[in-house]
Amino acid sequence: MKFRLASSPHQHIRRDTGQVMRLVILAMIPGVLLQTWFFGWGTVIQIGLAIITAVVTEAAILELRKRDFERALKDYSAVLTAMLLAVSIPPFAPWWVIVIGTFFAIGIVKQLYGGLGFNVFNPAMAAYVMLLVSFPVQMTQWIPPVNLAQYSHNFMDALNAVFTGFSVEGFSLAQLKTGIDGVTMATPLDTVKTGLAQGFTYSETIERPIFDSVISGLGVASSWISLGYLLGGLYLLKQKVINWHIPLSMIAGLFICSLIMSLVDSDLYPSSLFHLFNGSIIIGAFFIATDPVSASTTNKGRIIFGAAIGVWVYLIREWGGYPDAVAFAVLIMNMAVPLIDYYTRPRTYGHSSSKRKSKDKAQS
Amino acid sequence: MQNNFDDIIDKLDKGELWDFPGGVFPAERKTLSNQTPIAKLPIPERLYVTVKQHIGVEGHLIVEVGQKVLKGQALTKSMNPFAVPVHASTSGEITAIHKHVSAHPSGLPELTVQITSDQDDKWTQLSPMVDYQNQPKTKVLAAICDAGISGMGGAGFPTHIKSSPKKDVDFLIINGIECEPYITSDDRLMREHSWQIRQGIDVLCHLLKPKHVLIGIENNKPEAIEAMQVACRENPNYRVCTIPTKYPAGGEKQLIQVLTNREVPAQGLPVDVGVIMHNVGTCFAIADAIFAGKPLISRVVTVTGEAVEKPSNVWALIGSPIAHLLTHCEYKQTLQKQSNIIMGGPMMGFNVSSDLVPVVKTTNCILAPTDNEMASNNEQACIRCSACADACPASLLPQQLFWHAKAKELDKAQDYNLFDCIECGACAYVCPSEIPLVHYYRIAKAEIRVEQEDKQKSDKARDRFEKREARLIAEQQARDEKHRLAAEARKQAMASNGNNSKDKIAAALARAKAKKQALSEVDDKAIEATELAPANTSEQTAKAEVAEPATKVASSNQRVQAAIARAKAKKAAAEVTDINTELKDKDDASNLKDEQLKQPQQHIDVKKQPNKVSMSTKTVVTDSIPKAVETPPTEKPTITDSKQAKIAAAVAKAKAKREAQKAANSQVAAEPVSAAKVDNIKTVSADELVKTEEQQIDMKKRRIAAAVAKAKAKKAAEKADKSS
Amino acid sequence: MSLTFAILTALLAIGLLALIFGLVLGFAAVKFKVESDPLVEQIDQILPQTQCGQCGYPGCKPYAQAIADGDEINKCPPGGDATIKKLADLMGVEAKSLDAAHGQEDIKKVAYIREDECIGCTKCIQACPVDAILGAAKQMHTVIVDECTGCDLCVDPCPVDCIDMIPLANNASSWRWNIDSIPIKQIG
Amino acid sequence: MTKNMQYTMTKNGLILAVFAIVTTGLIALTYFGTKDQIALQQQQKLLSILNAVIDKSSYDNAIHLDCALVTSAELLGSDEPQHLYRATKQGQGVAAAIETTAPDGYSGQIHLVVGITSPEAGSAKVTGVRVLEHKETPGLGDKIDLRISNWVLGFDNQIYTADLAPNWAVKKDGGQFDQFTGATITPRAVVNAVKLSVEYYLANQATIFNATNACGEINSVSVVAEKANKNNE
Amino acid sequence: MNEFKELSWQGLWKNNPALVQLLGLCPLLAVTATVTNGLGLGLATTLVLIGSNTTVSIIRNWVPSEIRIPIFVMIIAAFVTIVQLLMNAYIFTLYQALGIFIPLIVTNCAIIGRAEAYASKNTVGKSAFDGLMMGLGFTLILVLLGAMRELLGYGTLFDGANLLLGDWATSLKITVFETDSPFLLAILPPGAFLCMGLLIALKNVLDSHMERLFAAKAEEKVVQRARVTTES
Repeated sequence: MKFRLASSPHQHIRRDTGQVMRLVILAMIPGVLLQTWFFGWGTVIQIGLAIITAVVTEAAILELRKRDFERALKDYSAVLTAMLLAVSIPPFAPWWVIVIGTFFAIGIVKQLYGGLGFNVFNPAMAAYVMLLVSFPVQMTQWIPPVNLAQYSHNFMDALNAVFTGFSVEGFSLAQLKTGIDGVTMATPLDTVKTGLAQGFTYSETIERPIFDSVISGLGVASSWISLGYLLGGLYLLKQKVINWHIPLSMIAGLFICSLIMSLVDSDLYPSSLFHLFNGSIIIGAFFIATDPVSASTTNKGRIIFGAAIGVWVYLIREWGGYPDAVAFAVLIMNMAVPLIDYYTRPRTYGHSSSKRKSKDKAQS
Repeated sequence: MQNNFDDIIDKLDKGELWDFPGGVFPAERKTLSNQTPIAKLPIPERLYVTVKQHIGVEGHLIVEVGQKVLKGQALTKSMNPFAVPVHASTSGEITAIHKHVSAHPSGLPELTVQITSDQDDKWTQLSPMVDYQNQPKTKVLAAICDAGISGMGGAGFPTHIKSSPKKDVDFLIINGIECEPYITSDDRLMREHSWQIRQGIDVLCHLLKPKHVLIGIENNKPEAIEAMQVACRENPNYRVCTIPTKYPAGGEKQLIQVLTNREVPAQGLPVDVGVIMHNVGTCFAIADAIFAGKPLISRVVTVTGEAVEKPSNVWALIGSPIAHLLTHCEYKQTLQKQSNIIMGGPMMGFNVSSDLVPVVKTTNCILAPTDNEMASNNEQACIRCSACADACPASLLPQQLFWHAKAKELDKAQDYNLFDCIECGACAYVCPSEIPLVHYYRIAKAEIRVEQEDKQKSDKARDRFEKREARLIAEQQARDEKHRLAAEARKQAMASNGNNSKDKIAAALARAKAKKQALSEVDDKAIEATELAPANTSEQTAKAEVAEPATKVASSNQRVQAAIARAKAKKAAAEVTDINTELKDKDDASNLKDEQLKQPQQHIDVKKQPNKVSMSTKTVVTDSIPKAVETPPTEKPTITDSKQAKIAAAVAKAKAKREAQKAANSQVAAEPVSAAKVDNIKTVSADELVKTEEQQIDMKKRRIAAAVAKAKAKKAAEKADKSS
Repeated sequence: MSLTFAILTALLAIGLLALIFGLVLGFAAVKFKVESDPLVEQIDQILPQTQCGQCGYPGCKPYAQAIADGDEINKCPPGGDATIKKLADLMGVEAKSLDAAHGQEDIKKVAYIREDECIGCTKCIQACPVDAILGAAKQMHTVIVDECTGCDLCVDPCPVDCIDMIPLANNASSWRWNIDSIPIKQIG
Repeated sequence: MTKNMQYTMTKNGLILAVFAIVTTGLIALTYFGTKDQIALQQQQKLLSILNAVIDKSSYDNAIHLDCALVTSAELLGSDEPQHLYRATKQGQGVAAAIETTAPDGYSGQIHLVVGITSPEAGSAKVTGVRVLEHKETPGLGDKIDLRISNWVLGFDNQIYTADLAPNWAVKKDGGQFDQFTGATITPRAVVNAVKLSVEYYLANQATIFNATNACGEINSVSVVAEKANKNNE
Repeated sequence: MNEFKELSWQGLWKNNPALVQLLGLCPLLAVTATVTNGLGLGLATTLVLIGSNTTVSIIRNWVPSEIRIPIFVMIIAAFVTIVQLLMNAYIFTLYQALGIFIPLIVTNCAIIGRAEAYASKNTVGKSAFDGLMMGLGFTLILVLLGAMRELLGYGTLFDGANLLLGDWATSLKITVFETDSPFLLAILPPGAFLCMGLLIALKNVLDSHMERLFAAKAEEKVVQRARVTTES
């Protein structure tokens, strides 16, 4: 009789990587639905394109690396990356934008570093930054919310627009991007930044005609979508898929920075709430910064990691070249993770912390 | 850092406890087995008592095969303080003492006493110690030790050592946590035998004099808590603490942290923070040993899992094969795809490789799960989720440890405190990628230990090598010095050639000396130049050594004859060598003057004497012995006459064997014919040589022939190897 | 004219600076001279000290010296890959696989003398680099297992082939947790 | 201090000094050999830029050797003196190439040179604009660079008068100049800077041509060339 | 002659300063947005390398080891300055194209690296040849990198070659594809890092392929085991 041999523990909690990823995907659904509601079918099309590209890329590269791709695909990590990237880019961005971006995310940022678990950078954000840097025009053109658009569009229009640049009726992308008052879209963050650059104060900017109903409408949409993601994020917290450390510290970091600055000069610096509910702060805090692979792994480290992202977001938004900054902030802090992890090692049971330091010194 | 005793008591009075970091909540499954009382089992037909069942040193056996033993009779004994004896668990006959599969994860066979039961179960003479309070501590400790008690919670540390600490003890903690899922042996024991456990605690208190006794029980065992509370009611110093259920609260360090918030320093012991911890089972065994005089020969074992029909707790004799227990509880192998039996709990237990594995003193559970009860092994890539770090009770970073262990960066793994891992398995339990983290740590730990051993060994080897080198150099220098002095003496002698008063002995000595020097100088050349030379050389040096063992055999005629023969041979050899080396000084040297004798060179004397002895064979051999002893024993090999034939045979046999092997090899090779042919011829010639008579010259020839044969065979074999 | 002057000033200034720095460097070179090279010692610490000579050098120390002088690091079969890796770390070079010309990495062995066949020739005693063989002429020899490095240098000299290299026994305390049924998969 | 140390120090010091002097000397020699040629090259470079913004046939002086240093934080965007090259025909000032700075580019300052002529009082004509240096976002704002896009040629021959002033803005702000897709700030900044420099020219036309020549020395003109060099990268 | 062959192999492939030694990354990554820039800087670097290697080799016996580094640096700096001045004077267009990167050559570790590792130990001829080969190897990678980035970024090749080679070279420009939205990542410094990484990966792949090809041919060597002790 042959006996089975295995190493302890023999029991296992019944939650594997695939399940974790599926939970995250599930939690994204409210946000995605709201985004579709506000911006039309473009979002869904982008997500579909991204998932297909991600799966194909992952399978192909794993095949090249002679790894078992069927099993790797079952962990849903590629799908999650694809979704995160797809919801970050403008809904009517041409199809090749998302394809290039997803390929970059999976092929270069993830697989070239060794696949799941080995990537230093958050794949979705690295790809987003790559796209933003490479194709600034396509990446900064948001369409107006559906109810405020000059031309309404349905699923076929969206599909056509993504692939050909024209809707079924032949409206060009530029036309689709125009609001009812004929102004081409820019996000509120963008507009405020532009206004400030022109020498207007913050309050003047949002009262200027240029900050019209469409842009504030976009702001409203952005806030609603943020709330959707917040809901998903809270669900993830409840399910213990993510810890509270990163989202809370990131939001707190941004909140405190913006609060201090707006107290110093409310003319030049937008309020904390404006910062929190515009752009991708909420999805960034709950879905992107919490990506376990590229985030810090100690609890103390997570707080530092999150708070630093918040501060970076603020710094880049206020003084940087790009209006939104979550992606850059996350990438910057991804680089700092090994350092953070090293210096935030928890005190091991039975060790005094000072001892470890002296040991480190002795070794160096 | 260390919490004050009074503060701890204050907090405990308020009903508050501390917590330890991490921890997991696996499904408990305890109701499977804790519903029925502990069952008595029939006596198994055969018992396998492993000699070493604890941490420390095993005793030496004091029984032999065939001996009848009585129940409770000691099988081993040792004076070593870290040894505890094992006992016969029932009466019967020792049918074997052999290596038997052990209750160890490796399943490697260990020395085991096999007892065939006579089913009488007859006790040996027992000596209870009811008035232990009036006995000296050492006597009580000795009784505990003699009863073979070692920790029954898991590690199996000898109890008598743990019970005689050198430091003051604040708390005696009795561990009744039993945090592993499935296991209920301590639970049932506490429910049914709380009074006896308390008696054991009393004994421990007598030995340890703790300020306070804490009995920790998890809150999922209300009956046990109640039973222990009732048993301990009389003594206000005994406190039953209800601990929240969390794995691994029963770990020694974790329980100390929960109850006292003290941390055992790394590489330290609980007593360093004033705590001693014993398992409830150990307390029970102590009470048995002191009040009944019974040694530790049985224990409660939980037999559980969905693959057994009647999961329950049983009293198992130490040494019972687990098959016996499983049969009793109706284990259904068909419920498992592959036999899967775990000794211990699902978190820290190990798979056994045979159902003949015996129950040992630390066995608390036999778990036979169905396939879907336990985890499948489906390792995926780590996603750095750090769920493991959140679960780790020792606040380690399991993930970093895993990277370093996997990459074999053992230094870094140690830097991340690998050795503080208690292998509780919480990290691997929560890992979503199902990485067998603990397994990696165990391998890394084993590798580090091996590396440390290797390091020690290599340091020792280096030391020995260097010392040897130094010694060889010193010897070489001494030899050179000797030669130099001899040469000087010779020169002196030549200078004073005019003196014609002669001494034959002196002349002979001088000649011998000169010849020897010449020999060693031209040694290598001579070997190559003539085939006779090596034989001569070895004969020459042999003589010096023969003198040493000669004391014992001096009376033997054969010896003397051998010496004569050798002396002759040597003379002949010397002449040959002299010619070969063209040592013209020889004749001059033989004319050495008296002055030379006056040279008080001790080393010359030493060398002279053996020469004298062997040359003048009739002289008293014994005289020379004390000095001859000083000649270095490790010189060239020697062959004594009496053994010559035998040795020659052995040599030839060995060569023949070697050649036969090579021949066999070469037949597989590409050129089998030629190689084999050469080998065969050589083998035959070697065999023939064995048969030739035992004369010196033949000996020489034989050895040369053997050497030639060896060389040729080697060459042939190499050729064969290459061609293959 | 002023340009020429400027250039002369520049030349002078640079020359002076160089002179000063040269003086400082000369001072430092003499003052902070490192006396010996501890590298050989460090390498020697890593080598397994079997003194087997398979590397082509008579002993571990000479090989350590040779590595310090630029020899390959993959010539030590008893040390195997672990030693090569450590040497690579120390020397700051890439780890290579063991040079097969020097032999294969093998399990640990010790020499064992079949004592009834031993003729007491002491040849093995002389061959042993660590004096791990005990015995005298015409007396039976035996190997001190704890001291034996497993170099097998004693095997060849034996005229009666009574020395075997036997693997070290595996028992529970030296067991290294190699449960075969849990293969460690290569992921990522 | 040992003798050995003294020896080593002296030796090292002297060798190092010799090498320093020799290498510096070589550089000096090369410098002497090339400085005139280099100055010539730079003048030609400057001239070519100036000729790009002012028609070569419209003047007859050595324009690159005739400049004034002007400062106007308000109109020329910088506190530093900037060069203003004067084109004269038969002694009469006909046009000027003004170095100016747009301080409000998307990523900082944009340095320009603007060629302006004033055919009649109160009105000015831009004869050409070139961007000397900028840090605008590649792919977006960098279309102001002639090598990327010929947007900047849109200024050629544009007439400015006080009446036409509102037209001097990007289309989004109701003016006549195109903005680029996705970027409004950069063209807005450039248009504004050009407009202000024209205003400066109109306001100071009289004084400019009477100011003393600040570019007598060859070396002082290299500023524009240097900037242009940098921008070429 | 064989030695020169070996030097060429080392410089161009096996020990390529850019791909293997990863020296001179600063100019390497900064200027390679187009083939032209890469070629120009590569040639300038080669020129300096040959000069510095030759000079260092000439003076190698007179320089005490303690001050050799400052002296090498001075020599290299002098060479670069001279090259810069000469370019500025006589090939002004190229100088314009390479601009501030010429002084950067001073900081190119490849140059001081070769001076230290090779030229200070070998004869003049060999050192000069080593400089040439190392320089060419460096140039090769600069051009390759430039080509990758230019192709990805602008869809062209040899754009602006006239700056370097004169007006005839305008016709060298190849437009592979036209694009409205250039792939800016390739043109920006991060793209240089990415492309560089890919080039290194490519080299490693080729190397391992070659190793496999030549592995069979490698003759088996027999090593004599040394006896630690004297066998008697």
